[in-house]
Amino acid sequence: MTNIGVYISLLLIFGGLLAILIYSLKGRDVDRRIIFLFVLFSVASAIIFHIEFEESATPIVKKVFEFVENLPPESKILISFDFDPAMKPEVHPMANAFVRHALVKGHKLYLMGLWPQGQALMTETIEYVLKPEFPNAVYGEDYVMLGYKAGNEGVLNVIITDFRKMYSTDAHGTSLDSIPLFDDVKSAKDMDLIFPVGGGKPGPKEWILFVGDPGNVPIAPGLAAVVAPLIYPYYPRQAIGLLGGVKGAAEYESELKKNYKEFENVETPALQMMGPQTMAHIVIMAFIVIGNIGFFRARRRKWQEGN
Amino acid sequence: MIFGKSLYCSFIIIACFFTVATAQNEAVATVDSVGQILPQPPGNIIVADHKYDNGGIIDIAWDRSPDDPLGIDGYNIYRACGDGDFEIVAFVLPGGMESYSFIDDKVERGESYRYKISVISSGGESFSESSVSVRGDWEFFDLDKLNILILGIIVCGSVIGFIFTARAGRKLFIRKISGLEALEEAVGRATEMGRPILFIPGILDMDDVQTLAAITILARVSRIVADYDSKIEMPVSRSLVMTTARETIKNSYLAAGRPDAYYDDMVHYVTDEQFGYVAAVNGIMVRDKPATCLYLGAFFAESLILAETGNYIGAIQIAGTARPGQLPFFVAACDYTLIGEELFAASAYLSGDPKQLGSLKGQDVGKFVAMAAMIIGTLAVTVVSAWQFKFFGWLSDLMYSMFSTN
Amino acid sequence: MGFWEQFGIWLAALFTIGIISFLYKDNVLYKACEAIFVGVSAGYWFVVYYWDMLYKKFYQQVTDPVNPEWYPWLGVILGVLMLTRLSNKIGWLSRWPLAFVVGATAGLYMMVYFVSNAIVQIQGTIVPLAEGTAGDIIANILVAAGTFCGLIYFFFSKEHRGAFGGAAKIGIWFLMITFGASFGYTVMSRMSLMIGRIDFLFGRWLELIP
Amino acid sequence: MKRTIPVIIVSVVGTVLVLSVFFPPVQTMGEDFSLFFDIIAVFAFFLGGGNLVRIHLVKIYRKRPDWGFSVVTLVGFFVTLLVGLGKLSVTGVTASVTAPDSFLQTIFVNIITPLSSTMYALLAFYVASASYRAFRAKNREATILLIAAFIILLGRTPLGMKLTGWIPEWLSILQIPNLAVWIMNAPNLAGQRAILIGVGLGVVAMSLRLILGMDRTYLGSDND
Repeated sequence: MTNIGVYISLLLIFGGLLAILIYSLKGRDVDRRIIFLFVLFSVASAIIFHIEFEESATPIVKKVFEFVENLPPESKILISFDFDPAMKPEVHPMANAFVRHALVKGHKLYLMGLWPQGQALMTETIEYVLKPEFPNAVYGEDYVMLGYKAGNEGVLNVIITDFRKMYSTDAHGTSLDSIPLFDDVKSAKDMDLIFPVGGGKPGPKEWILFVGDPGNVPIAPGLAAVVAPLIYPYYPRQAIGLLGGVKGAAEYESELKKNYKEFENVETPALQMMGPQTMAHIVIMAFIVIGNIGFFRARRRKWQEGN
Repeated sequence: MIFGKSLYCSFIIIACFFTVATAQNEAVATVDSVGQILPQPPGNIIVADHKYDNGGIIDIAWDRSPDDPLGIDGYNIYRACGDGDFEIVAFVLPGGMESYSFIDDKVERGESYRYKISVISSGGESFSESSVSVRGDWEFFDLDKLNILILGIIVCGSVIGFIFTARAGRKLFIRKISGLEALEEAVGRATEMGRPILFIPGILDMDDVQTLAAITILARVSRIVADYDSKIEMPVSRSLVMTTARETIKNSYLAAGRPDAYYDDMVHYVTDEQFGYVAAVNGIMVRDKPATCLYLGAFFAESLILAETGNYIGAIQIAGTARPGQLPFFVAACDYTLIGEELFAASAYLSGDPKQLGSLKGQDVGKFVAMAAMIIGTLAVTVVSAWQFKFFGWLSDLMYSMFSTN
Repeated sequence: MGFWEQFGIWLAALFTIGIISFLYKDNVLYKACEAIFVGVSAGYWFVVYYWDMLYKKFYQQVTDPVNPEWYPWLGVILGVLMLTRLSNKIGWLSRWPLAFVVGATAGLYMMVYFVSNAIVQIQGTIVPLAEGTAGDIIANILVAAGTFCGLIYFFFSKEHRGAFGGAAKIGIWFLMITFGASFGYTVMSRMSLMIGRIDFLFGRWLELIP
Repeated sequence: MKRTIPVIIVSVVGTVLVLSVFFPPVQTMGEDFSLFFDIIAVFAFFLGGGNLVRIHLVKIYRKRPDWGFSVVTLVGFFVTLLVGLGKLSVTGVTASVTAPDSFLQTIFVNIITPLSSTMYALLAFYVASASYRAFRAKNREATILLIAAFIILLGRTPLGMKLTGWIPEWLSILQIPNLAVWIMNAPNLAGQRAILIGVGLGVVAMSLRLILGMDRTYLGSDND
């Protein structure tokens, strides 16, 4: 049913664009209300029928994906939830995609956070992604939730020498000494990869400066779009790659879907969010092209008339 | 063989070192009543009055506790005013550094303070010696800002210098700014068509320099409007801007010799709410169909909403703002755009007054200084970093300190 | 869902459609939305100013039982002078607070802009050009040259002719890239605003989205 | 006298505030100014709000076209004032107008928020129509604008990678998403810097003209 909707709306949009192209080849300008209508219709149909586009990962995202792919099984991966509900739509999908990727490869997961609101979102990930999709994952052996700790960069300063100085227990109050995942882990330096997900302070930048650089731990930040340009300069020396905004998240989700059959039907909120955006972008770009074709056509005609 | 021997020797030396080190540790370690080992206190506490402040800040620095690398919880900072008791003022997490510092900005000017640092670990808390007493003093002049003062004097001096040059009667050349040249024509067009001119001074209040620039331009524009006997309409989103704009337009009409043609409602207040204001201005545009729209001042997301509606009604549009984020939309949708600096220069340009034009020439000197500094500074630091050419070291240091803002 | 919540959704939907209908043309619904928006928001901001400024920053300060301040009174005196506009006879007194505001804004922001715009940006350009990868070096040189030419474009006292004019032209090109890039970059965030509204209309109001 | 005193006030206040930056004992003067400013702004609102009411009353009284909407505006204005100044709420009187149970908050959430976010959302449409019209290769400057915008737009869709994904790794800078990032970081930065430096100097010169009393047409002292 929805498929029919998708086809009909795509047909209408692209057919309409073609008609307008022909119209403007006669050198006439399109009324702006037609443009409005196209933008509205394309966005609305993408929302209603869940139109998604397969994203091909840009190199900067692909580096992260491949890094996880190439880690030996049972590597230790830490994900830090450094965001709040306001930033959630952009970056929570990244955290979820990381969790899926890490567990499907059989890595060990350590979840923590530097933002107080991050803890609830961590629980959400565990309850709605981790437990239903990986029923065999055992708490304490495959993943552990350290939870939120106050102290901002101070926390990082401590865990780079010793986790137990900061976290005597996990989020549920179990002593770290009785959690198998911490048998051979002393500090953040024992991690094989760290995914800080966030966009404020403290956030991925602090992870790079306080843990990645001094401890020589690979860092792959997941960032909100507004701060991504500020972190780009750290790539590729201090960050192995990075995910910027909804687009970065969508690319990662797309890579996961492409490479793992089991994720074909999981929720991909970032890809879904990109759908209407991409539709709108394509429509706008189509109009720019149409406008220029019409413009050149009109100019040539004027030139010919002049002769 | 020799290699083996030296390896052996170094082993012995390291072993000795360790023995001595642990022995020393044992000698100092104190045991508290419960039987746990107390950490060793931090040492070398240095307190000093913070420089170039209002007297309310004291800087504290200390060397880490020898136990710091072995794992501690952190440091407590205690403060005593005069001869009073020590009170805890802050807690600092360990960071693996050799020494720590803390800025206490909660002291009273003129009072003397002593500080004590304690280290906390699982073994307990142990205290350092009390520091010497330091008074929070103020300084009359902020030496950290000396470079800014010098640069400010250079720029302001050249502006004032050229004002005087112009006053002395020397003719100064100023190039044409097309957006401003078009202004008079735009007003003329509105007069011909018998439609009003819409003036939007941005959405910020009088405490923004862009609004201030808009008001100085309004003074010129309303003078032209009064001379042409045209009509100006100015909805505003701030009451204070309304009051100021009324004063300005009234005076322009007075100067044009037509005080009777002025009425207060040329400028009217709409609402402080950003998009409420935009909704109303959009309505005014499509209903009154102004022939010319001027958007000068501080704009945010509304820039494109206004400019597209203005375009739709076929108005000539001239915009100007200093916000780089909104300039693209004005450039895309308006006929002329005053980019950044041009907005602030507009009033002087329109005045045609030689003295004010002189100030524009002075501004150019400022740009020249900036460009010269960029070239010299960039070359100096490049040479120093790429070829370790020490000779230019002083130059790159000078450029860095000249443009540092702490 | 209670009646009032349902009512709120319908009201919001009506407002959303009313504003969007302006895209087609000005109409009664838009006019109504505009009238409500202006009236309600003007009242809202006055209320906020009243409690935040007049009450908190003036009344509470001067009537503080422990440590009453006197200087907020100066602001009130200036404010009352502003009201003299209502009188024709002493209306000229209202220029004093205006002059105060103009002078203070000019004085205060002169240094703020000089430091945070001019000095900080010049400081930003002073970097070693020959550091990092080949790409970094090219980028560094480009940024330095672009800033330089951009500044030349802003020169007022020299005609844009000859080599100077050529540099100014390159300066404009850099400005154009900046404008084009920022425009393109912003499109996405603008789209998400509209997506939010459409989501509301089709999702929460019409409940069409599965 | 009526014109000279304001000019003197501008000069004195301006000069003092410029210099205050350099002298720690008076460095906080700027904060005091913003307090005065806030108080003055509230008083100015009596004039602004009064003007709003007057204009709409006149419109209603003279039965100008669309006078009915003026009634709506006035009703909205006074109801909001009453609710806010009286701190009315479901339970009578609330402690703070920003409390969730206050009627003012209800008005904000149910009326101002949807109106203002829809108004903001109009931007999406205008962005489309503006790019259709403005991004045309009319001359060299416009072409550069068009190309930069188009690359960035492409870089934000899957099309960018689809079109240029084949470019080998050592030339990966030419892949459109990378090119888009590079444009944002290099040439874009240069343009921003030039604008910002110009603005900084422009503000200095304009403030000087005001403080020196050269530009005072806004106070109307050109001719007398």
